[in-house]
Amino acid sequence: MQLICENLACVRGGRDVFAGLNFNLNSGEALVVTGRNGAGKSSLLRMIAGLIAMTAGKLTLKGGEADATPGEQAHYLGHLDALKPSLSVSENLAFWMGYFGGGVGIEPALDAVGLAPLASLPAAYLSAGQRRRLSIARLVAVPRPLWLLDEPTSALDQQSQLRLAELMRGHLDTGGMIVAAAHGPIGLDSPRELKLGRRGTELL
Amino acid sequence: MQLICENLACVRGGRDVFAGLNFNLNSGEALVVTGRNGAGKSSLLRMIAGLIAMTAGKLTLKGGEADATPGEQAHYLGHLDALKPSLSVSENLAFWMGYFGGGVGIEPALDAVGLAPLASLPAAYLSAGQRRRLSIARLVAVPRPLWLLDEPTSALDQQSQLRLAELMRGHLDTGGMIVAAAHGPIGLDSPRELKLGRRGTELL
Amino acid sequence: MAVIDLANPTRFINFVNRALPWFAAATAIAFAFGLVLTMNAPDDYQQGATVKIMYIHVPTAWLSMMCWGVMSVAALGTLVWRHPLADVAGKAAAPIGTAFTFICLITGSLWGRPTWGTYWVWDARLTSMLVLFLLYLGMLALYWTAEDPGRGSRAAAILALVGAINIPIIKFSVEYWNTLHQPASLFRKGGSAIDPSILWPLLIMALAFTLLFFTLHFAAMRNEILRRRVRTMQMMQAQELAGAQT
Amino acid sequence: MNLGPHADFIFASYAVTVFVIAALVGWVVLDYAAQRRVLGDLEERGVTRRSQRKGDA
Amino acid sequence: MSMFFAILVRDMRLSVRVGGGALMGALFFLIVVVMMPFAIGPDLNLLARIGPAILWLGALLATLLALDRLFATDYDDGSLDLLMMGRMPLELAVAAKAIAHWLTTGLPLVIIAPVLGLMLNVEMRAMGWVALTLLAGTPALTFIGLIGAALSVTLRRGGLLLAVLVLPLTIPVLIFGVAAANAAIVGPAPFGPPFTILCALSLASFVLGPFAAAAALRHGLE
Amino acid sequence: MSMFFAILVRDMRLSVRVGGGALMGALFFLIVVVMMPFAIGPDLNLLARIGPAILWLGALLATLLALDRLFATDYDDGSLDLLMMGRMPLELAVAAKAIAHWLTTGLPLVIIAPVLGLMLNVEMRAMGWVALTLLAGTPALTFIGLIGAALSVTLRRGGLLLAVLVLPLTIPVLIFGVAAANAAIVGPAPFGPPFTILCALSLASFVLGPFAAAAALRHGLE
Ligand code: HEM
Ligand SMILES: Nc1ncnc2c1ncn2[C@@H]1O[C@H](COP(=O)(O)OP(=O)(O)OP(=O)(O)O)[C@@H](O)[C@H]1O
Ligand SMILES: Nc1ncnc2c1ncn2[C@@H]1O[C@H](COP(=O)(O)OP(=O)(O)OP(=O)(O)O)[C@@H](O)[C@H]1O
Ligand SMILES: [Mg+2]
Ligand SMILES: [Mg+2]
Repeated sequence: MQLICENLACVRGGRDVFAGLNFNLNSGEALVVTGRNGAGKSSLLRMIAGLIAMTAGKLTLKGGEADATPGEQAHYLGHLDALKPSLSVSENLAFWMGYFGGGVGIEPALDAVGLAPLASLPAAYLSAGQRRRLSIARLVAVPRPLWLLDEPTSALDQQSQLRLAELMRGHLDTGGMIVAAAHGPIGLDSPRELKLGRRGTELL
Repeated sequence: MQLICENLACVRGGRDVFAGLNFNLNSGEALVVTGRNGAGKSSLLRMIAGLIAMTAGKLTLKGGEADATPGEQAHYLGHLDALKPSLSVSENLAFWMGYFGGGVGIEPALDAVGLAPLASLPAAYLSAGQRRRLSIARLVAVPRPLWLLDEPTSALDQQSQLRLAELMRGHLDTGGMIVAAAHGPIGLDSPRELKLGRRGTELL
Repeated sequence: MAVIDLANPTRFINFVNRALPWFAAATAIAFAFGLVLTMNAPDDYQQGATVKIMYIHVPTAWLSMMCWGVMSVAALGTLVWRHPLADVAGKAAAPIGTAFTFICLITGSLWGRPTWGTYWVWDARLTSMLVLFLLYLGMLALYWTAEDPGRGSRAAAILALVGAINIPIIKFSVEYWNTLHQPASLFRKGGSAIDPSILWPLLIMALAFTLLFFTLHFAAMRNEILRRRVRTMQMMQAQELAGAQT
Repeated sequence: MNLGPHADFIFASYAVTVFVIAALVGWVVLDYAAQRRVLGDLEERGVTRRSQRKGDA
Repeated sequence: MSMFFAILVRDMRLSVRVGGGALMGALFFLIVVVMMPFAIGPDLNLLARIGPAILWLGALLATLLALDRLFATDYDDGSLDLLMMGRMPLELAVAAKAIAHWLTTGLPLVIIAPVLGLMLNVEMRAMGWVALTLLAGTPALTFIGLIGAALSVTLRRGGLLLAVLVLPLTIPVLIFGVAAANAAIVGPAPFGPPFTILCALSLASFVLGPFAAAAALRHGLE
Repeated sequence: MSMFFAILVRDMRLSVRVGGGALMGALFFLIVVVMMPFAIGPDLNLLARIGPAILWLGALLATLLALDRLFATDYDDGSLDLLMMGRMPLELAVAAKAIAHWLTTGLPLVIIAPVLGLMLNVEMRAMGWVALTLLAGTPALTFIGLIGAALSVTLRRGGLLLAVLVLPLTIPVLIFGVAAANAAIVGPAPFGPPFTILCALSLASFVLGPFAAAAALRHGLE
């Protein structure tokens, strides 16, 4: 499988954010997108997810399902957690599993992020890091080839960061792809890097 | 002037955040509050500002105005900018000057944060850093002895951070006081430090 | 110049700069001509001189409906082709359509008082015009509320199309409603057989109002393009200033 | 011209029409002047649109 | 289909949990209807005469105003982003949300309407018919209001905007709803035709609403 | 005092700028009143009879529903925190916001009411009186609604909650408003007494509203 991004451009609120972006990402590879505040990292991820319109360019997931957009084969982990405070931890996860269609089961997914003991607690009582981990459980629960992670380590404590890195390695090992926006290291050994900048982009 | 904080305690959402906090802060001194996420830094600042109720303890501003609370003699710079997008930069500042009562004038205050050329632009067009600087202009425009700064350097670029440090030094030199919450250095030479420790227990 | 060329905002502005004086002149001439004919038109045998109100009332009624049509076409341009000029055309048309609908309502009421003895009856045609006015006001409210022009235009386009589907339904239902419980028969239509001596002034006035509509619409579109340009440049200014300091 | 007993109503209709149209024309003209003025200010300060930099698109 | 039900069940669950808005619409309906006699005066004949009208107006306002947060909560917490990344067409997801909303907000209105009719001196027998018209008509209100909810979330604005945009579009529903109710109570016009049209309006808006709302969300969100 | 005016001017400015809600209340009022005849039927006599009631109900709903975001916008962008740190008592700041809101939302209702009265077949002369009762009574609605706005911002919930909390409290205003209007139009009861009570209610809520709202804000926010 290969994510191909050709000549992508982004205009938001009337301003050019980036233009002429090209990269390919193969199965088992991770790409870390870096750049200063406002460079367009989050915008790029949202564009791949299909959440904002492409101003120009083309995005294809070669080898993926023919009748689905790249966004429909991707998981998006943004700054917002998409959790409902009045539902319990397992109800929250169960909903997204139902909506995205099947998966490995609630128990193992919660276990993978260390939330199994809290399964029946309403999400309102979770701390920021715990909420984040519940979001990550979604990625584990429903297999989708492409993970789009926006500053995935934020709000996570040390142990959770290690656990996340392990999950990401597992995903890559089974042929998945990761595009992550980050300001620092995210725990992968040698990811490719895409630097968004004022003077255009560099693929490192 | 002296800010005296005796035996302060804070309970939020039913959980103890901190308790038995004591410190004095003299004219011309700065106090940097540090600690991990959720340790209660922001809570402490908001408590001094009078924005959340004190669970226990006492706060006094000795030498300040007798008929005003410490909060009414303080500036609070939080995570939110208190700007109205449809008002221009100078209208926004003018409102807060009118509300807090007089000061040095709009022009010099905007100059101090490098926003003078944008005076007539609606605040909606400002970037995150520019919004933050407009908030800081408020501190300069209306003199108040105590500054409460919650992660003041966030969103500021290098030059603006230097400018802010200079403004803070100026404030201290004229007998002001600063209490700042921060995760890193904020540009002051040798501020006193208050480290909030682990109290709020994680439910695990 | 081909029509397709006009689809570029800059070219469109050049076109408006050149064409607007001619449109304005044609409007003025048509109005002068139409008003002279109006003044000399004979009175209606039943309604007397009040029939002169018709020369404003009917053209503005037609135009207020046409204007929603213009907005619907522009809406397709916005949603299907995402064309910026279509955004601008829709936005510029809304206040003009509102104003024409307003004129139609006011002149109709002023006509109604001498002919029917009241300013307002809940007659089907009047009422559906009133609902059209409300729809226009909703459209204005939507544009007014949207702080980002692009997002506002796309929302307005949806509303314009939904409205276009609904207007016939509303008209039908209002007719049903009114014939169901007709009030004490206040409503009596007069002067239905249109005489050529009335028809000609009416047509000329209709032409004049149509020209007025396009003159205003083009001018308002030009203003809107300029307004967006100003917005872009102000944002660039903020961005550049931020860049200069990093 | 004799407008008969209802001259007031006829006059009022025409007056309202003239008023509303004058308001529309005024809006269009004043708005144009305002946008031109701001645009002039911005250009004077050297702000340009990106299409002007890359050549007119 | 299981995705459709996932949304339906979640939204219904949310609205009956603490903080959910399930009964807010019914409460508003109750209060508005109860306030009418205070405004109009306690003339029982008059109240009986305009009873169906009052019930319909109350139901209309309650439905539309309760729709305010339909998409806004999902937008605020990021759920809307994920809903747009599902395999199911967005139209269906939107329809599922609307149905859940109608079941938790529209249906209670229909159920409490007879009780309120009693207060307005509408006969017991007639109330059955009025409730039937509400049952047939409130889905149309929800599905038309859906469009307004989608438009107002893309503009990030709640409150009265939705009502202002949508109320004029609901006029046909109101007209045929009241006409059918009145036909059932006082005659002489037959109940059938307006009721049939009311059902037709509900069906039509059942199709139009989700399409327009999904288009609004797709074009409006960034 | 200059602080008071700073708030007053800012809030009025905000509500007339793009994105502001100044005329949304008036628009809602217009639409709700225009929709009444669709429900009740175009019977001019009946409409004339309940005209003042319709106008009052419309004004009531428009005022309360427009208050929804009064504190919420200031809460969301952090302005409310700073407003609480001013030298001026919070009561006064809250009152300034309410007055600005009334001037931009309540006053337009009073101004368009006569036009709507025409459509409801209320006589020209009588409309002057109805408008006068609205002028005297809508401040009471705004100031009572203020309490609900403060409560709903501290509960972080918008929409119908405010109306549900506050509508029952506004019943006296509605009763005396309609009574005064009816007295002016049809008699035989004198206009004076209900109108005096209406003014008294406005004055009382003018005092009570800001105190209660300020107390709600002080105790509710964290
Ligand atoms: C507020 C009140 C009124 C409104 C909103 C109104 C609305 C309209 C509309 C929408 C049309 C265009 C219909 C079409 O061409 O399909 C129209 C045409 C016309 N109206 Fe009115 N009207 C009002 C009052 C009156 C009154 C009082 C009279 C005279 C007694 C009148 C006489 C006519 C005539 C003669 C036409 C043109 C004939 C036709 O096209 O059928 N209207 N009016
Ligand atoms: N919703 C929006 N509407 C309009 N413009 C936006 C929107 N969100 C972001 N922008 C603009 O788009 C640009 C890129 O923003 P983006 O969030 O992609 O940056 P980023 O690289 O993720 O920054 P950060 O490091 O702060 O996360 C910025 O200039 C920002 O002002
Ligand atoms: N509005 C609130 N209601 C209830 N509890 C809160 C609220 N805000 C914060 N808390 C809780 O209070 C505690 C202290 O939070 P606070 O924001 O003061 O931490 P902080 O030291 O500023 O953290 P950070 O480094 O993330 O800014 C946390 O446990 C948090 O969960
Ligand atoms: Mg980002
Ligand atoms: Mg903090």
